[in-house]
Amino acid sequence: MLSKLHTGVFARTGRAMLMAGAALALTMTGANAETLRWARVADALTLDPHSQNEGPTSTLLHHIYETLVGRATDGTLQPRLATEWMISAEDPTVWVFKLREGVKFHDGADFTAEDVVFSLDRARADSSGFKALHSAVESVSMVDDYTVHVKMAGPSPLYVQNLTNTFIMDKGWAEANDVVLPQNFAAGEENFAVRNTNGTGPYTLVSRDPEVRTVMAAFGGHWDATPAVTEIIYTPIAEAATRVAALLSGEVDVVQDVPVQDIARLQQTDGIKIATGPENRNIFFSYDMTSDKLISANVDDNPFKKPEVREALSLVIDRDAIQQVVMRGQSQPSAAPLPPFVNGWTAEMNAYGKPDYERAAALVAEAGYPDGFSVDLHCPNDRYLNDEAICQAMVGMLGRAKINANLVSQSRSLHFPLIEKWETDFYLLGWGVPTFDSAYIFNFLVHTREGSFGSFNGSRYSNPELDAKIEALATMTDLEARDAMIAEIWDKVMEDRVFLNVHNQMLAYAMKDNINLDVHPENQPKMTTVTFGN
Amino acid sequence: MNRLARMWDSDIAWSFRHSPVAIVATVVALIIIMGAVLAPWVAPFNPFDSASLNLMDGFTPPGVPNQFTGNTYLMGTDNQGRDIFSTILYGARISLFVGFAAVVFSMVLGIGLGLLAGWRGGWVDSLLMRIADVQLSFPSILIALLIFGVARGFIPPTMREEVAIWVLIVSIGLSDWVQYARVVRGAAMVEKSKEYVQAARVIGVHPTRIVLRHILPNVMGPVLVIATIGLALAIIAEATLSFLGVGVPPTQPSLGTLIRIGQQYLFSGEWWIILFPSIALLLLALSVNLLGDWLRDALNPRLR
Amino acid sequence: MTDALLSVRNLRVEFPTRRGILTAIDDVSFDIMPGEVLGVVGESGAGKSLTGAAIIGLLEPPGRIAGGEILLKGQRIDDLDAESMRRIRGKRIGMVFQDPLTSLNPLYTVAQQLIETIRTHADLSEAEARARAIALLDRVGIPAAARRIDDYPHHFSGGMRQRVVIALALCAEPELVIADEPTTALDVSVQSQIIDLIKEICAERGAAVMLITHDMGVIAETADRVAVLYAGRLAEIGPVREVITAAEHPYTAGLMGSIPTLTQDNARLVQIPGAMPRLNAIPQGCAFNPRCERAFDRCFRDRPDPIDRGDGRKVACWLYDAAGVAAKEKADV
Amino acid sequence: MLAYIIRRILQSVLVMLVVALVSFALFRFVGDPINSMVGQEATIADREALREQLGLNDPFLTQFATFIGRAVQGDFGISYRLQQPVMELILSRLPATLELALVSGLLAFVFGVGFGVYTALRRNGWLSNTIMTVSLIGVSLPTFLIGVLLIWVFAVELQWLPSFGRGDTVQIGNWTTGLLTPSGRASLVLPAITLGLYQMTLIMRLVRAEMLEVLRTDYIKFARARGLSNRAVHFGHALKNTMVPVITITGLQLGSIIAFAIITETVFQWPGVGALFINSVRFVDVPVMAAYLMLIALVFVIINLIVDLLYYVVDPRLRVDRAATRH
Repeated sequence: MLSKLHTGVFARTGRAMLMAGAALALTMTGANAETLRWARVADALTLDPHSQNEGPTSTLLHHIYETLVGRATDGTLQPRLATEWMISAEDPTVWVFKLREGVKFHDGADFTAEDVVFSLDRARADSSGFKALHSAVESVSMVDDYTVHVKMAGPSPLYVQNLTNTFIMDKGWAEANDVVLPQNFAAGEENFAVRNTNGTGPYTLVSRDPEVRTVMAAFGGHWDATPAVTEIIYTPIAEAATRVAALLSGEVDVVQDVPVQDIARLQQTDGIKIATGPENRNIFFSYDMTSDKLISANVDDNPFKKPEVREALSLVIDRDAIQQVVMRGQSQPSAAPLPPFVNGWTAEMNAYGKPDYERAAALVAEAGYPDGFSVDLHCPNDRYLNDEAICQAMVGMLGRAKINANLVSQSRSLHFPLIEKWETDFYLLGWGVPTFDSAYIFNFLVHTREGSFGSFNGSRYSNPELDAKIEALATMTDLEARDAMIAEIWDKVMEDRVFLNVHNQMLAYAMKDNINLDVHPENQPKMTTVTFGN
Repeated sequence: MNRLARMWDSDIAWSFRHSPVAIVATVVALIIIMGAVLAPWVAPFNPFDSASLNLMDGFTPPGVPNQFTGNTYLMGTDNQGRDIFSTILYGARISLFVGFAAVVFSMVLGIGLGLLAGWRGGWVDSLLMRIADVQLSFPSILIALLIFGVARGFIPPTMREEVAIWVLIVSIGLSDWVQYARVVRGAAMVEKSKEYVQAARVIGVHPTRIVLRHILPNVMGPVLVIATIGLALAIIAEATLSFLGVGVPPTQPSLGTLIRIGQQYLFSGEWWIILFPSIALLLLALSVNLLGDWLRDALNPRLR
Repeated sequence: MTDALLSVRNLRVEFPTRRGILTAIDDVSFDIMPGEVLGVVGESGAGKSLTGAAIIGLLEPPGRIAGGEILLKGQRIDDLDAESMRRIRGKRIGMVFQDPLTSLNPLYTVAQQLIETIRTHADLSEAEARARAIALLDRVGIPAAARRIDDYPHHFSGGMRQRVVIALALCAEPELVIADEPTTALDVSVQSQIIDLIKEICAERGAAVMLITHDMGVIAETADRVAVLYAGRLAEIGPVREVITAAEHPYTAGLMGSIPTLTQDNARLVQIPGAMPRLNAIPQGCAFNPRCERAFDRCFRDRPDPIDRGDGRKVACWLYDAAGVAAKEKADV
Repeated sequence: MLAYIIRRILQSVLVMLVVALVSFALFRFVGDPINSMVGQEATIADREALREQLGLNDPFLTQFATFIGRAVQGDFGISYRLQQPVMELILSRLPATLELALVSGLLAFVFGVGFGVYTALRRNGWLSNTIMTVSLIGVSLPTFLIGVLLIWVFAVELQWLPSFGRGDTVQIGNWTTGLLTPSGRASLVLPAITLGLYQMTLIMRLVRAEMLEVLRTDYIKFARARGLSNRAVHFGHALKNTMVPVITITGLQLGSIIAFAIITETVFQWPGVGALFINSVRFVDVPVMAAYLMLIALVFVIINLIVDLLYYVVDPRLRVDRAATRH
């Protein structure tokens, strides 16, 4: 199709030529080795690097823009535009970044510290989707062309973990095109950066038709080795069945969001293979354990306030059955309300027992509900893997302990506001942890709702003692003491049963069997890592 | 001749006896309807009782023992371990209820407004027919989506699930009243100008009585035809809305919801989850449609 | 009778229904001579229109010709294939229907309908056909024909439309025109004009007319001969003057009695008691026997065949069977 | 005639306003856009600020007035989701939907009329009965299922046709068309069948019923009595008269084709306004939803007007009636 263009691109480096050639030889029947047709459920919402902190958007932008530090498939940090980072020896509130030299933007401009200062400031702007990740930053300053200092409000030992999706733009380009700030909706004007890019990333944007097709070609001037994939055609396909059909019919090469039920069948299909791996996201139920009365219950008090009922809930959930049937084996059942990637996770927290319905029913009766009680269970139906089916299964299990749950499953746009506005008694939520640290969970889910804390704390849980500890975590520089405090907090949270965890999500990518691509824990696969051959 | 014999001898009955298609369609429709109505007694399980389900029974192929529990199901089970056969019966119950109720709703509304327009004439007629025009050309599924949206806003969250099915009925029914109104309006206008009606009006017979005695019986034929086809359409519309995420809760699936769920397993090898409900829906809608076709021809004396 | 234009021989038309076969026309025979006007009368349902439809080959299914034959100039036309029959329709037998309001296609101009028909039957160019159409419209009495030819049917009044229909029926110069109640749907004021027009224009072209009507007055004024149908059977046929002045069949006599004439008291209409039997309940013997004041035992037993009464008259009534009359007279004594 | 058109246009404007008001009223209940617009780290205060900024806290009528005020200038704002001007977004998606709707409408019309005429003329033939029964399958299964089944058979198993998307497109001015490339045409086949099947069944039944009525009319009998050929009678006289009501219904159906395209576009990942709308509903992208509904209303109004004019062309009787009555 676009072979002329390719020849031009991969002829630039001998290595690409070699790899592409080898791949071609290996895949006589497969796709064009240099072009990768990649499909997933949704498109990037925008190409503006700081407007939306959202999965598909960041995933696509990682191919065009780059961050200071990147996240490898094992969850560790790796150098990208920053080659070194450290807390300043003189001032524990200052982060020092040493930048990569010789990096060029797609338009040929040189990458310097000036661009980093500009980009971090842009990411902190009011209209930025990344503002919250940089809320502890006081100022960003350039020391020399390749050194940047970030001054924090207090010691922030884990700040670097927040940077894995904060992309670096070219200051000159942004100023020339009047995109100094991210999209402002109220202004009613479209930002140039929404559809135009100038990054340092491994691919340049060739064409883009939102929600139809985005074409990217390898950037010849990239500082890293030219990837095996020299052209990417990215197509969102919203319907699960159509997405799988497109792979089966050979119209796409890689499908990122594979429905769990299709994994086993695809594995047995000739010419197709599946890569699976854990995602850095856990799925759990939570409930209003604080109010005196529930909104939807048929009893006058709040059953979830009673430890017996919360214990009963932990006894009815059959995580193994959910894993085997609902998730088709594609999940990691766990009682710990955090994924294993996250600092603070322990094997003990993960452990769970077999369900005991008799004991659960007895506990419910003991709590003062001999006939059980009924309550609405809110569930999204378009957000997590098989979210609605998990809730449905849960309804059945709850029923065995005489808890009559009415399932209300609806679109995410209706579900999440219920949690934000405290209009739900009992709900399903999934939580990804981009910083790979427990503090991120505590801040949003455990801390009392006030200021920037507790926005997703739908349990109304409020423990001033814990709040103080959570706030202290942010500035602790002694990582050992900090880890101990995290463990303390988790002990209390587990004891109070704030969360009823179901499992950690697993990711599955399906691809032609001559393609190798590993699952990325944040579901942000990088096509630079693709290799061809079996 | 007694009543029964007279019915047996009527033209409709004769035409029915001589139409194999109509007979087969009636038998099929009756089997499904009876199965649905009697589901609590006929179905081996109650799939709407979530507490009775064993998740480990999920995805059991038809007639093959489950690998964990060893249970065997005639048509297999779905992703929640529900017996497909029972779920079809219970689901058809929901689908038929929604279908019938939507048809009754639109029929009552349509006949009422049609009579009003035809009888009163003037600006009432113009207004109603203008609304009908707008409604007719505004796509029915959009109307249903919008009504569902409105209802979601007005109804307190805790009651949404209970009223969801009624909202669904109104949504589907509301987009269908125009056809009835048109037919009835036409008939009302024709009858109104006839001498006996004029005479009855002169001697002071109440209009309601005239309408009920003379106009309604005249339009029952075409109304019945529209209602039959409308029933099939309503059942399909319910399924379509379910695909768009609007409809009955998944814990109490209709046939359409069942198909929407089963559709996810088309490529994964669990063909029975979609196949059996689809066949049931196809048979139901097809037989009702065929009956409507036959009825249309049988009631049209000029085509006999 | 070889010089007859149209010969209907023992025509039998049946409708299979779920209650058995209905015989709508039973053993009807008559001839039409070239240029002659034959009136066909009878009550509704007597089979008048069906006879016309059977002749022109447009019986609606499931109706079918079950017996007898129809000859046009000695050639059988009832068993022709569809295409050959189509060539006869319009070309050799024209037809005028009852309701001019519905006989014309509302979506085509008069010109389009005329030209189409003319060109179907004659190898003419569009312009020639148009010229002929205008002449024809002019002839049937449409004022300003050349201008109005491009109007649509709804621009014309009922009477004018029937003139257009006549023009259409005559545009291929048929030898026979079947006019099926051509004035029933019209205002009384234009009825006689239309009848006159049909008569005149057919006479001009030497076309015979089969005038179907239930109006004896029209027959009296227009027809040369008249055929009376009753319950699908021929009751009486003969020259119109004789039949009117001296009806022989009791049914005809009754019909004649029901025309108000100047010689009778206008106020008193003679009604035949009872109604024509339904096709599925025709009595044994003579179909008229339940209503006939003069019926006798044989009328209830045997069906009368038309009896030749001389002067081209025939009557199907046992009263005129020589043996029967004798028997009755004997009984009367 | 002119007065009539002006009157109709005024009525249409009223209809559009009502549609706008109703649809706008509904958006408050679809959900909250804020959650989708900000990352999960955003504080409640941040969310509230954005809500305020977007005017979502304003009284309903204020929001509506602002919306209408901008809409009449062709400004529907910026999509919350894709951050592009809504007008531009919709215009860029419209060709895909219109091509799909027109092709499937055409398919439905051609096959619907063809089968309808055939089944009317051969009323009791076995082929007629087969067509009548089989076509009912088109209205006896939900569209989405038919679409998925077609994908399964023709894309996955046979691999004859593409399963998703629009194939290669060609840009002509502001219009992107898939009709000029082989892959574009191939991509159109399955969605067009899926979308057209239902309409085809409706049109076919309508044509059959109307045709049967027309075939019984006096003017058809009279046409036969004049010796016109079957061809002229069936296809000249009968069909033309049949088409009058068929055109109305088909025209009105075009509106519902565009609406039903929502489902077809979702199943086939067809990049049209229907898929855009559904994605917008999930995201509560109010500006796009409002503009889409206005567009549907506009399309309906235009179609209605065209249908009326077509009527006028086809049926000469109306030319007089319309002029005569007070319209």
